Amino acid sequence: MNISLDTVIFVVLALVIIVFSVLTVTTTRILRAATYLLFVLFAAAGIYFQLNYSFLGAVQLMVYVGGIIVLYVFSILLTSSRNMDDRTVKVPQSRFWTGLISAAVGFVICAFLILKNTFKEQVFEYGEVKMDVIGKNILGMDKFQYLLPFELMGLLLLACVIGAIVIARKR
Amino acid sequence: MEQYSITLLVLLLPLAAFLFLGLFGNRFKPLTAGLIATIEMAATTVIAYFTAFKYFTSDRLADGTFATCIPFDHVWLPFGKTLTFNMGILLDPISVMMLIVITTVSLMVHVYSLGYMKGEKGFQRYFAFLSLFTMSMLGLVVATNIFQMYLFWELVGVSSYLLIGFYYTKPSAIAASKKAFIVTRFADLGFLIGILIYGYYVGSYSFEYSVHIKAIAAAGTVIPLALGLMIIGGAGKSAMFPFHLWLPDAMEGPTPVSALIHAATMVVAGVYLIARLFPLFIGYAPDVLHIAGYVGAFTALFAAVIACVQTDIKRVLAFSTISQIGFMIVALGVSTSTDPHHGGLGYMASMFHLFTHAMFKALLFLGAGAVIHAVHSNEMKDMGGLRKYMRVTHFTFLIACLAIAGIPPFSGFFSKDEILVATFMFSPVMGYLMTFIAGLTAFYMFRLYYNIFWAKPCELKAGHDGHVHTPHEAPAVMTVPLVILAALTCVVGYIVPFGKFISSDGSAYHIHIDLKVAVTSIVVAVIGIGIARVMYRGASRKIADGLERNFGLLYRAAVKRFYIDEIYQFITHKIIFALISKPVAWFDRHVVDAFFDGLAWIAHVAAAKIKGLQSGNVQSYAVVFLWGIIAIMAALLFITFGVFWLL
Amino acid sequence: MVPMQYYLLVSTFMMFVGVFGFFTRRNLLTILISVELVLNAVDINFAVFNRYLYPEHLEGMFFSVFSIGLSAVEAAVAIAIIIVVYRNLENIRVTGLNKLKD
Amino acid sequence: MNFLSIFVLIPSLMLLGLWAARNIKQIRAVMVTGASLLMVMAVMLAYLYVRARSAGDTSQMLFTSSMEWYKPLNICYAVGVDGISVVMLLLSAVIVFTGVFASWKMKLQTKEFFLWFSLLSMGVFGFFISIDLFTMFMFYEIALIPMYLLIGIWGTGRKEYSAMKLTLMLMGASAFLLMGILGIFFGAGGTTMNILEIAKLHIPIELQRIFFPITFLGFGVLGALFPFHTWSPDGHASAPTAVSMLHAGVLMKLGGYGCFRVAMYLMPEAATELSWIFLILTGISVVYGAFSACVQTDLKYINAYSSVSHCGLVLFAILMMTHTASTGAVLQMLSHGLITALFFALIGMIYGRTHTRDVRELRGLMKIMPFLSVGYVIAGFANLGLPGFSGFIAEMTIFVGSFENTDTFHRVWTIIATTSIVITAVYILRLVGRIIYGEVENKEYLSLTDATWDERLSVIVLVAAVAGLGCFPLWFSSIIGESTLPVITQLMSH
Repeated sequence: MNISLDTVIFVVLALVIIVFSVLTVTTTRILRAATYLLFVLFAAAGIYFQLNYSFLGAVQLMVYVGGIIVLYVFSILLTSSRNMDDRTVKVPQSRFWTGLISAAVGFVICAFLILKNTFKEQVFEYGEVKMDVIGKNILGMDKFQYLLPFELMGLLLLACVIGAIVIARKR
Repeated sequence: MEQYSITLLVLLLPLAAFLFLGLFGNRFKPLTAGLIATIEMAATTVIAYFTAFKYFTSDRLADGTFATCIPFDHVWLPFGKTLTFNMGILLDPISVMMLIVITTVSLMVHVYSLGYMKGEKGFQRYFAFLSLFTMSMLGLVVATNIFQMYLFWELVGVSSYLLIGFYYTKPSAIAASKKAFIVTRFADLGFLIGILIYGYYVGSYSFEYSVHIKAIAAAGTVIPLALGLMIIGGAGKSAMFPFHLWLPDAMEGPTPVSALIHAATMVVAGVYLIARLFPLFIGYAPDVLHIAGYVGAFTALFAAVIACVQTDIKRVLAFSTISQIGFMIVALGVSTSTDPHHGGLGYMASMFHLFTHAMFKALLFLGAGAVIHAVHSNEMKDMGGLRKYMRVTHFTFLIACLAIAGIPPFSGFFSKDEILVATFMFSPVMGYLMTFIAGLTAFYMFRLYYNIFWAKPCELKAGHDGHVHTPHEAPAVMTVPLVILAALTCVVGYIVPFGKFISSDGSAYHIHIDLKVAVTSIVVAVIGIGIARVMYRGASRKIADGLERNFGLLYRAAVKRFYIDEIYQFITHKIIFALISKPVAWFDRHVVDAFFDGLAWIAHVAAAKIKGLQSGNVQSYAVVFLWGIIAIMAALLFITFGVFWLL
Repeated sequence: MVPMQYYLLVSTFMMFVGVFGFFTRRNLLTILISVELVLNAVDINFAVFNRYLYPEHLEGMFFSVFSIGLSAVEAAVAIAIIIVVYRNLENIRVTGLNKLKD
Repeated sequence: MNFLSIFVLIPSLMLLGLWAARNIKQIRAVMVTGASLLMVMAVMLAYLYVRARSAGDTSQMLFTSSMEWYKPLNICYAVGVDGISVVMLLLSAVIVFTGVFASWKMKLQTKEFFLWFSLLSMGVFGFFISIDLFTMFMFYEIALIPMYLLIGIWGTGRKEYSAMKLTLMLMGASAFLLMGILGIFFGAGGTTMNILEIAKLHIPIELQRIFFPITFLGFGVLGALFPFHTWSPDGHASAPTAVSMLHAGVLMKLGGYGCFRVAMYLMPEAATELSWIFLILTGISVVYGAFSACVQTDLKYINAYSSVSHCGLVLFAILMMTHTASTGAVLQMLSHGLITALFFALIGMIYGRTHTRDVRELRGLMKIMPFLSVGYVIAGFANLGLPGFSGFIAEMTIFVGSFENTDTFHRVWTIIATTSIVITAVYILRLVGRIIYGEVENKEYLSLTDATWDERLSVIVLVAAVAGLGCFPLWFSSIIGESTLPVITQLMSH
């Protein structure tokens, strides 16, 4: 078994994802949780890059890392007060175990399915997706082209921005 | 028939008086109310005598009997198509005789009560109830059918209840009235079932048997059953063993009431019932009749024994009444045919005794009432030597005692003699037994007489006003009825043609005295009187006390009335209340009800649990959601890979 | 080439960690963070399937792009709500938020 | 507009009037006017009915009319009366009338109380005039629901519990009833809900076997059928006076009426086949209620158990399936309705003065409140079946009718049922002896007053009705008798 660079990068990314996602949900401080999430998101972006979806990776970095996490951090800072951390409230044992067992069982079943299932033949073509292809696909109206969702997305974002302002504005 | 239309007034007048006094009685002065009732009663009596006169002077039918007249008979309540509950008036020799008895005694009691009840609270109410009773009793005797009889039977029961409980603040009176009603009602249950059986199989309740002779014959074996059950009702009302226990307690009522209801009229309703059904008994159920006779004989003996040791004068009289009714029942019970010359004599004797007994027993009670009125006590120990103070009462009481003891020429002798003759005809053993009881009767009556009027002079007690007052004779309004009744007691025995009017087959029967029987009974009676005189006339009670000591057990048992009351108490309180009602009530609350409460509780708890699921907590929902998915996936896996997919 | 299943396992793990976080956390913000984990895991799956199984198309990638956009929208609105809640109730713990229920 | 609809119209107008009423005087005026009008109308209906009958109208129901109001299920507002309904309407009118006077002094939220009371009356009247299964059911529900509020708000003691229990049990029963009604409707082909028309059709015996018990049970619960009677003691004990009167007096009769008119009439074969089961249950009711009454200590409980016993007798008589017995059953409904209303009215009045219903505490009432006491004694006598009062004629008719069944089973149960008259005497006399007679023990009671005019009026009307029915039963018996005949014919023909 030869260890290629791909494999090494994947292992690193996978470890980052696994470790930091666990830390994200177990840490008792919200700000730290947000920070760990940031690492997970970075790793996810890394995976996209590894899969040669640079555009997707870029979007991930811009929107998630650049936008959403900043939003989180702000809101955490805005709402934080002394008793806001989960440190003050212990998670009840029963709830902890319920969550753990549920998640574990779910994971086991899904992992089993993944490993057991025989997928279609896997191919891996190296090479980036060309930007003009992406652009044409987003703005085209043929089969496998996504103008309508794109427009909808835009509308949704607008609605969301207005909504967020309306909701959050001072009365 | 129209000539008897006026007889309807016999019922309507007392009813009107009852309603009038019951509704508006309190608007009148007590005496006015009493007078209204008494005048009404006098009118009723006149009408009853008029009816009787007319009836007995009417022409006899070809076979020598009086025609049975039914001036009224209307459907009151239809049961289905053919069976009807009629209300009407039936006149035949015995009902006409009963009319006379009831109205006479009732009138006497009304008059007497004007004096006796003077100053009592509820005077108006008392007279209203008396009217109600009179109406019911008259309705009972003139009933055209067994169901009408039952209806009035219940009504006399309730008026008896009301009158026994007249002093409604006295616990013993309340208890006695309750007991009287419940015991008789229990017996009436038998009566009712008997009626139901009879009515179903015969298809009619009417007393006109000849009309339904075919149906009766067809009914066959159920007739004895029906009649037997009816006799139970009769036994209840007539205080036959084992239903006798209400009667002594019923003495809690005012004394005139005891005289009217519990001596002369209501208690003989059972005898009257048997007499009414006599043709049926003879024709279809002679055995039942004989059994009734044996029960009557036993009761007569039993009651006579108890009467010998009671100390409450009214109770002595009550047991004496029971014993005398036993005589009447025996007389009916020993009848073997409807022919008065061969075995049917008892019927006539019984009716005759009923007639005479009503007079002298009412007299005894009214006399006792006068005594009680004077000494304010029922107990013999508070009496004695009263003959000096109360001459009229003493004299009339003596007459009554002689009559009941069966000493000629007083009325009791004649009727009792007929009974004894009838009994001897049936069986000598029974005859001697009854003669012995007659002797006992003489003994206890004269024990009573001597204790009241002779013996030691009574201690004079201080009245409530503080000064000692001597017993004094009752006012005229009370003594007049005594005298009238005493006179009647003397003469009614000489209605020798009694048999002419009333006999088992309706034809005239000439009463004659059987010398052998008569002499025996007189001798026995005189012996009884003699013993009583020796034992109780003097101031000392040496012999009596000695006997009490020597026969301690028997004496105590007799004083306690052979513990029948205790058994009754035991049955009602221990069995009905403690063993049936309480567990039933408990069962109802703790089993049946608890079951439904339990259902509600289950629903409630289940609802609370389900409500808990709907907590509004998104995280909990998510857990359930996840498990749902897991379950679906597991199921799909199971379907795809089978049980061993894990391997 | 790393086999596809490894990516899938990692994303599945990430998703169930997110689920676990969703179940157990008490703070609205941390719950939201857990949801982000779940969403990201899904995004990765889309991209992986697209790349390995249907390289000739771009549905998976576009779906991920839209999904990221949706996450942004969701996060913005949710945070707006959270801030309002905080402003009104001084509390953003789920156990304390039952005013609507009562 | 049919003449009968006036019985629904008047309570509706009363509702409107009450809604508009501004003070207690106006409320009372509305109630008295309405109740009197109902009584007048009921009497007039009886008169018209008898006139039509004597004019030779032999159709089973008179004054019928039908108005469709829901086509897909053929539901009609169909009305019509026979002798049974006429006497039941009379009974209801009398009890509503006396109930109004019995609650004359109602203080708490008078307007609302009478609003619900009128609604309840509307349900009752509507039930007795309808001959359409669904309309009947609807009115039944209308009568049921106000009960909950009337007991829950205006009651005494454990009122919430009792109200809940009563309503839940009766609603449970009406669920059965709905099942039964739908069963009958579809069993008869799904073409009509009209009782008279269904009677002409034939429901398959297999369906009858299923739906007869269901329907009978549905109505039987309201008729206090053992072991579904337990709502009765608690409910009656907690209910305010007028509601107890109306409930025990009329509403419980809906059960017997429905059993007879719907369950037995429409499913005669199953009735003949399965009556023995219910006969046992009702026989138990009769004796069991009487025994239970013997040891109760609350006046209303005694009366409630007594009602269980007497209403048991109604169902018992119906199940005997003879003409006489069913006539007796209707008479008993009438009689028990009046007597028990009288009882509850008196108990309410006594309670209003002494503030206790415990027989161990009451004593010597005759001295303090003679009018009420005499009324109580009369009610007691009527209850134990004394001749001259309605109880006697009803019980006698039932027993005579029951005896027409010759087999041992029926005979035995008849005799068992007859024993109840003795037990009734036991508990009534015990009660009368304890609370009415005797010396006054509680000195505070000495200052209590006797009945006021409104109370006297309601007692007198009821006593007069009880005694009137008891003394002159012929008219009632015959108009009931001719109306029970079709049902019995239906039962016998199978």
